[in-house]
Amino acid sequence: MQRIGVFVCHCGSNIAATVDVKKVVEIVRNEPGVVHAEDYQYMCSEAGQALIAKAIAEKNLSGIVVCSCSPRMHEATFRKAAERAGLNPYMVEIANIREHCSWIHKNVEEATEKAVILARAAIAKVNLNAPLKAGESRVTKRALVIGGGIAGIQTALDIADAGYEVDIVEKTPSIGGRMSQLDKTFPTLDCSACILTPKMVEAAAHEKITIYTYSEVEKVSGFVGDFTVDIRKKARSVDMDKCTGCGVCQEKCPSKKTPSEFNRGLGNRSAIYTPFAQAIPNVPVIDREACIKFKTGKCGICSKVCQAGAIDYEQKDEIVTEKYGAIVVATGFDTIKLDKYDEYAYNQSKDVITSLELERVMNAAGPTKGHLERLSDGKHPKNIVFIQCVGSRCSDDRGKPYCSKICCMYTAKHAMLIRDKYPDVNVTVFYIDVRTPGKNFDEFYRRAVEDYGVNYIKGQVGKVAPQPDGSLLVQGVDLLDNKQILMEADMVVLATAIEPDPSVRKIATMLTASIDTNNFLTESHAKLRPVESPTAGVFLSGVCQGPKDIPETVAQAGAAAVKAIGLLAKDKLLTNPCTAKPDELLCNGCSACANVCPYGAITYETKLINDHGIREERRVAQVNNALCQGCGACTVTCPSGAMDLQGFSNRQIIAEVDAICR
Amino acid sequence: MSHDKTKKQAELIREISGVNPYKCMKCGKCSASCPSFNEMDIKPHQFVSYVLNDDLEALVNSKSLWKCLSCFACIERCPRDVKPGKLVDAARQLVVRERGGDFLSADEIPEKLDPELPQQLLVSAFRRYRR
Amino acid sequence: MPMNEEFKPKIVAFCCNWCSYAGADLAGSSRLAYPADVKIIRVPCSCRVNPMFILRAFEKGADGVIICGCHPGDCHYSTGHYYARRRMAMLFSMLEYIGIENGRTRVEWVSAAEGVKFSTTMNEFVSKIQSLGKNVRLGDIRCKN
Amino acid sequence: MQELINRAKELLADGTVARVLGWREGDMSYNPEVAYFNSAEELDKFVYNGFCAANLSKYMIEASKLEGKTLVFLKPCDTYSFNQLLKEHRVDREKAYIIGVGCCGKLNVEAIKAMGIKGIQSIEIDDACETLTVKTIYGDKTVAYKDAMLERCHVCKGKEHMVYDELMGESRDTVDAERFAEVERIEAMSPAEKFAFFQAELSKCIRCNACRNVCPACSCRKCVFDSNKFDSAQKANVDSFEEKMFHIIRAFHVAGRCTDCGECSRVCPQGIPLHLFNRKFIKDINKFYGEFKAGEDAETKGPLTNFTFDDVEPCDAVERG
Repeated sequence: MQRIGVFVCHCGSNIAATVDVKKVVEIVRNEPGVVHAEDYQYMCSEAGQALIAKAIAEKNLSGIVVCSCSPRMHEATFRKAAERAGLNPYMVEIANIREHCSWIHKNVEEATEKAVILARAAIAKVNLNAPLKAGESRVTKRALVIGGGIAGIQTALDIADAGYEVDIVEKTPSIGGRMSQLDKTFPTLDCSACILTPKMVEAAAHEKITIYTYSEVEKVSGFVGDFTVDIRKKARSVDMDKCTGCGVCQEKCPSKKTPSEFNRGLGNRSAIYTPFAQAIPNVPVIDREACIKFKTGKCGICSKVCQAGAIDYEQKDEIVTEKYGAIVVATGFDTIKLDKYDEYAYNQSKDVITSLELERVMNAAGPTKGHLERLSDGKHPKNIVFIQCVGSRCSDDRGKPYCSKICCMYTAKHAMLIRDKYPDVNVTVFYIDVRTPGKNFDEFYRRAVEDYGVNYIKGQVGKVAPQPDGSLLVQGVDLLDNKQILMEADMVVLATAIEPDPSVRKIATMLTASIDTNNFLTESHAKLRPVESPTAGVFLSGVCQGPKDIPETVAQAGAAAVKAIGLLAKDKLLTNPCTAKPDELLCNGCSACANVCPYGAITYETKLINDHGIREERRVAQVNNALCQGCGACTVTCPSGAMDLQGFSNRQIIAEVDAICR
Repeated sequence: MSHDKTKKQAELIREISGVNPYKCMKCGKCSASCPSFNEMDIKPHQFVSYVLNDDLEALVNSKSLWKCLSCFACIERCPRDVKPGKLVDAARQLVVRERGGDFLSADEIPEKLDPELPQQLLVSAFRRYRR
Repeated sequence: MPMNEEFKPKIVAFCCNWCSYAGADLAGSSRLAYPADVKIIRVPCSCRVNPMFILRAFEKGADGVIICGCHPGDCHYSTGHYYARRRMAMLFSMLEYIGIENGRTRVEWVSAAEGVKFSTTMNEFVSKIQSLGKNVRLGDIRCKN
Repeated sequence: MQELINRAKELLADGTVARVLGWREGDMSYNPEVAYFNSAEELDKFVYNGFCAANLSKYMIEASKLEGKTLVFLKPCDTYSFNQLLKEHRVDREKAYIIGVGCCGKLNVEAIKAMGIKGIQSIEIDDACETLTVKTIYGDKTVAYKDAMLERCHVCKGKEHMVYDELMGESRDTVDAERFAEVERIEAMSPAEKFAFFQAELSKCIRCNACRNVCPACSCRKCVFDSNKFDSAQKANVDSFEEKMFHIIRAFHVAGRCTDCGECSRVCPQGIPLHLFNRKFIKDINKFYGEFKAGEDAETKGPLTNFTFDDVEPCDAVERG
């Protein structure tokens, strides 16, 4: 039998106003195992903790129950206090008589009665507690960054600069991400490539950074500090070591009809290609779906023209297995599909484009060499209509319920750039609200209106109708004038909602990182832990966590890096001792527990068991305490009750049930 | 109209239409889509505020109620599931219900027919308001 | 039980540590009242709730048992609540099958941010149990003379 | 039957197997018992007939620990149990030589007694398995084979063996009832009627543990009701948790693993239709998580160690169930 001390906190008047604290003390004093009971104003204060220490020493207590606020608040405080006084910290249980009692009940008699019952349950539990010791696990001093856009690059650079090895895994043939597709960036209008390329080069040249492009994360196992990751390096068909990046193969490749992903399908690329001129690495890949050699077996021109002999048609996918202490997800975004928005005629007219497509049109390296022209006939447009919130802020099933956050600013940027370069073009923007919180953001938008004469209309567009002459008839509304507007346009640009890159779902599952209904990764705490995933050791960088512009992405990338560095800087991690523990004598070896374990913490071993004199070889479950997170799924699936959870054992919970139902 | 009555009417409209007017974010997509916009005194995007402000009398008496073609463009395109077209529909039903048994008889219809009225609408109207 | 004495049901609520227990804490700090009949037992995850615990509670005189966990997809342990969902679906269906009044058991997904939902759920559940009255059946399942 | 004996002798003789697991004549002709045969001589006592209902798969748990292979005779439905045990690593496939035997449906002497036939001395089965001749102290009676079959054979899972090394003998279609009809009948009752039904049935239980001991899914080395892990072992207390919840918990423990072999109901001395618990779970599993036959193979994940993202919510399961 334990020697239990019960400490009832007044929490000023928070508890004492509704719970008769003295009465609770008097009643629980008579519970089995209780040898000491007292109350105090603030148990969590220095003085309160000293009371606990004193009682432990004087009464030789083996277990503690603190009746106070939520264990989520001060369980750690009281455990530490007990530990300082020489008691195992896991011999402390909390009865939550504040959040679950005094704060929600008004009647003193009722609340006191409930407080007594909650205390009894905690006493019954602590009677069955056993000392537990936190284990230790090692930290692999290497980080993995999934995604090679600006978020991933920045995170990798920051971690590498702190002196740790970093690997970047990027699924496309080059790092750079969405930012490399942009022409100019708000609110300063510098050229995107001019500020991004140096970072890409720096990452590639950094001695601590390894970049896996055209690669994907295939499998993740392990846990914080000790992840094991399989990376699939897809067959590039080009030898990275031999290729000099001369580009002759791309020039000579006869298959040139594949829509360029980098140009959002607005132009074509060859079957052997680098996505863009500044690609890193500057080594092309062969798109085997498009390559004539792969399709028909005949061709092989690239191989013939390659002076370096780098073309390798036989190359196979390669799996690299690496260990990491921390993983940063930076998988970024894509624009949503517009199939459900017939009214904008996106699929009917080439002159209705998304904003990201406009970036390519405006870019000197884009399909029109940077000239603003209609994609249908190459003519210079006179009237351009921008439509905001296409698919954003929609609570229907067509779009996304959130604000994509970047559209107001880039639309102002586009409008401004067009008016600046082509003063003859009329630019109209239909908006619901213009949202420009951010340093120099509203000023930027106002400049578009005041200095560049962009016509902002509060209202939406109902329909874009392509006319027989190739023009577009735009029907919208001006809500401030309360008038319906019919205007002709040569081009319509849709500020299309963004969504997390579809690859994130699979990655989230592999990492057991939770994801919200919009496929954004969930942060551990919306305010206080915004770059940490609830899964320990996994951090979030960039738009995978929520819509962000470049400055915010870079800031968050740095924050994620700091969190990863903070982890990598440790040599050992303490593990949660409340892990599953099998009773080998009861174990049937049936594997049910291993089937439900989300961490792969359960393995089976055949070993000699001495079961009350019967010695035989048995297949029994073994739990890896470093992997087990203590969810308890295995304990319930085990038919014989061989698997139990330390700290939340079957007998402990049943004792609580019994105490409550007494 | 007494205050209580309008309140009740507003509630009734919400109930019949199943529309939660609080969801409206005043984007104007409905008015931008409406083919009868210019014929209407109260514009589609304004319907919601009339319901929200319990100002049913104006809505019930507005021309808009009978100018709506029930083309459902606003219902289809409303990003917030507010669907002003449903409010119009509900307001019409309210009017019809209040008239009690005062329905048109079949003989009266030919003289009231507007030759511009689409055939389909007529049929659907019969189907809808017969009871 | 005399007619004039109000029926005070015994209700056990199993709450997962990460979402629902925190949701109950939030209900507390937001002062969202629910009857004192509800007593909460903290478990790491809804998947830790063994059907044995529920049957035990009923056998020991509980009138209702409710299990609260993270919303599907939000489990701290990623999959725990999915197993709990299947187990509880099976158990509840069985209890209904043997004639235990439907409504004495409930599963509700309550996030850490849903203090209001926690409180309304508990209020609903208690009034449901009150309408069902004292649980006698399960205790008497093998007591026919 | 003789072919089975001959084949068993061959396999013993050539050393393929070290022993044979089968059925032996019992004290009554309708009561054969499970037995090991270690020699050709012992095999002369071997029987296989309509009363050999016992499912031998569970015996293979212990047989798997013995030296050498054991020849075991499994009826089609028994092979499901064997597969399930294989999936749970309780039996060793390498230690078993399985002869899948044909089955014409198995008989239930209780069904014969229920026809009012008393003073049974012996029962003879005709070769075609069409009629039974019941010799009683009051004279001979004839009974149609079908009318004397076990409940489980009326809802037979099928003639196919799920796992075997060789097959011997023919099986017969015996299905003439809806498998879930009884469950549905109970589901349609009012809560009070349901409770009355189960209270009446479960009150008969004498806790002899026969159901648990015969059940191939109840193969735990130590049952939770015999261990102190749940504070559930309270044999002395008649009013205890264990006493009241035994059958519900047992059914839950085997849910998703039960092959519906029907042994529990067959062996219950009190005639409690225990299969009604298991079959309810099977029905629910099929309905909510897709058709699942435990023991159809030895690999598929069981329904309760599996999930989909949009499984039915427990409260909806009850309303729809």
